[in-house]
Amino acid sequence: MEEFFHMGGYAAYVWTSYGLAAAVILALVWQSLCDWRRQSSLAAELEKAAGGRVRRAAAPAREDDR
Amino acid sequence: MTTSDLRLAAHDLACIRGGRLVFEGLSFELAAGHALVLTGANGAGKSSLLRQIAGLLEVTEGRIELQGGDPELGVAEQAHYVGHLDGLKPMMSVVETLRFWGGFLGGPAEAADAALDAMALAPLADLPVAYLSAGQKRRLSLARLAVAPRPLWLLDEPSVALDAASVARLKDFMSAHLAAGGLIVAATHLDLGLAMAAELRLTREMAS
Amino acid sequence: MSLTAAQRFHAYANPARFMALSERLLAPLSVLTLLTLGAGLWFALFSSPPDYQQGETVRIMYVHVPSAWLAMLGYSVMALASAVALIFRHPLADVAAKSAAPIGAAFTFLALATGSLWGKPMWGTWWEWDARMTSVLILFFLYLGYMALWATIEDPLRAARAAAVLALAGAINIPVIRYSVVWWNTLHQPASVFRMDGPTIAPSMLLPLGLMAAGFTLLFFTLHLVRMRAEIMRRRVRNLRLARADEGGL
Amino acid sequence: MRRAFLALLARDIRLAAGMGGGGGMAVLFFLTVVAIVPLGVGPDRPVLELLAPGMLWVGLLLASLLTLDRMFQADVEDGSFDLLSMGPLPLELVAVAKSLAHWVVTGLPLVIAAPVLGILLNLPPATMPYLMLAMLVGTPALSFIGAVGAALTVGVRRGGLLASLLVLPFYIPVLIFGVGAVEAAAGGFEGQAARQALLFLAAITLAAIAIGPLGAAAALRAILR
Repeated sequence: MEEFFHMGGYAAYVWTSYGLAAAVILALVWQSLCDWRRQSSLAAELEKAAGGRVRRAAAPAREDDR
Repeated sequence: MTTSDLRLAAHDLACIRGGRLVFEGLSFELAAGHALVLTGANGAGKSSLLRQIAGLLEVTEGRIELQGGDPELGVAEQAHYVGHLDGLKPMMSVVETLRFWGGFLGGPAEAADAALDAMALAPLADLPVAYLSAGQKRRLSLARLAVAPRPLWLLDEPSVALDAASVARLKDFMSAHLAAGGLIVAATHLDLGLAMAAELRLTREMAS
Repeated sequence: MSLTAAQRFHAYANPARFMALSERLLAPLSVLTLLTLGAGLWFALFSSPPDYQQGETVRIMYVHVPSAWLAMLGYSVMALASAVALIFRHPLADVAAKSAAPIGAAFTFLALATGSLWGKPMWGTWWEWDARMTSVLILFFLYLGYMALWATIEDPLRAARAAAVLALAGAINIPVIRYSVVWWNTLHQPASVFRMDGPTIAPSMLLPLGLMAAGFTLLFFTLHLVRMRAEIMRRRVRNLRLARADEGGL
Repeated sequence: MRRAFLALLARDIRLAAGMGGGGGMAVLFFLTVVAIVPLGVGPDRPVLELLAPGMLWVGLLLASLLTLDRMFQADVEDGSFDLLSMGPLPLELVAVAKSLAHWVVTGLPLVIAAPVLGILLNLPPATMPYLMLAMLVGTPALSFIGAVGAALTVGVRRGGLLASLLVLPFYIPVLIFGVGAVEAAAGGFEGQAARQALLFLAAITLAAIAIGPLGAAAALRAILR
């Protein structure tokens, strides 16, 4: 086991690589999910406040693509 | 604020802009609870006079003083100014804008909410300024008058871009300020129907 | 079958349909991603031999190469979506292009950083200005510039148009990266790590590398879906707010 | 007064760090400029090592110049500045808040980005702490000296270019001692020479913090009234 973590003397390089990859990927996942949650709760809040009167305007992107 | 004995006085004012004499020999006095409405043709110097009182433009000659005010403070620090430019940042929300100016001008923390109500901005509170129409932006710049109490209001065409309902609200807002002992100097073409208003007519002839 | 191809194309572009479809796809895609990445990691760290020349450092390859692959894939997705957005006015295309950029940028950064960590023990230097590394660095800047452009223009429709043009102009860099090793022999150090380009790879390494590449690719598309959904929501929020401003009087 | 100062500082940082603000852009510019050097002079490692301290500092100066012109101009254009000048803060302190905000959103990120660029330019790792320390000490001077240039060119069209011309000569001492500190460290004179350069750099920064806001406020008064 110790040999495994030792990585043939290159432990610092190998484990930094994997650690960095894990950190970047986790940060990306976390940020994406947070953004999704924030935007969808904002949208729900605004939709509730609008009470369905502005359904037309609530459609995302362009209207002419319908 | 004890505004009962406040008095805005201008003595023998002159204004030169870009080498051109805009006006000279201008004097007036304004007592607490009163408004002064500036009228006159374009270029007669209404905006220049307001900016001079606000300390934003050099007073070429004469002097302006606010008698009975805080002796520690200049006229500008006891005045609110609403000019042609709105001074708004598109990415800040309505309520953030009011909170910032409240904090910067030293107003009480709850004043931002009162300011929202004063110009009926509460439904727009969390919208970024970028989304507002011209009239809504104007209402926001006017709401700034309420974030920190200052006795003297200097308003340059405050009713521009406002609809009838907002103009009525502005009149109430201004009347309430006067009733509380404030002073208003406003340049406007619109009859604001203020009870305690005098008119100061600026003409080109004053320059000759 | 009365729909033309273009109409059908646009029917799938309908955000509501996209939201429904992506919601159903997301759970199985996430599970598949986790399984593939887990298996890939197992083989990469435990169940593969060290390289006879590079020793244990070869294990860096299993994150480095898939990252570099995603850097290119991300840009390709972005450029392709930008082209579709410009030509067909496809409503989802600019959402797809915008959402791909941060993921691509993150993996480009990872490719550069892990490359650096691999280069130090192998070449004795953190960084070498060879053609491949330089062009990947330029790719990184392109991603950042693309995101900066999106952030600067407030109106999403105008921002999409400008960003699409930028993405397409920058797409030239993709073949440059691919063939940089061939084209700029003068700059390139022959003893570089990138001999991976050749077919000289042991089967024992091919399995973990393949699994990791597949896992990273799945991760890319999972994240891409999540970000696209968030972006669509962001636009819905924007529209709702604009509607609110309309209602709030003049 | 402290509340007003903090409110202004927070607002400026938020505006600059947010959408389209100059902060991220300055770092990106810094990265690009420095990354272009090896393409121009060739990837020869000893040459790059020799050029690294100078190039890093020049890149830093250019990047912080780039964002300078918006310091007062943005507020003057939209009328915020009229209101700021009527507030409880004297213009000198407004200038301090704005310079400080400029440093936080451009100077500080540039210092953090510098070691990465050091690697790209083959700067020896041992000199990296000196590089960062020198930049940390030197960058506030750039913002505070720059404030004077930004104030002088307020209301001028294409003021950014003019501000750069006015300010660059005053950046030269920072450049000389900044590069000096890094080179002394790289040359193995960690102790005496590097410390001397750092002390000079600190003196320049202190002087800039003391004089810059006075100059900026005087310029703003003269031009805007």
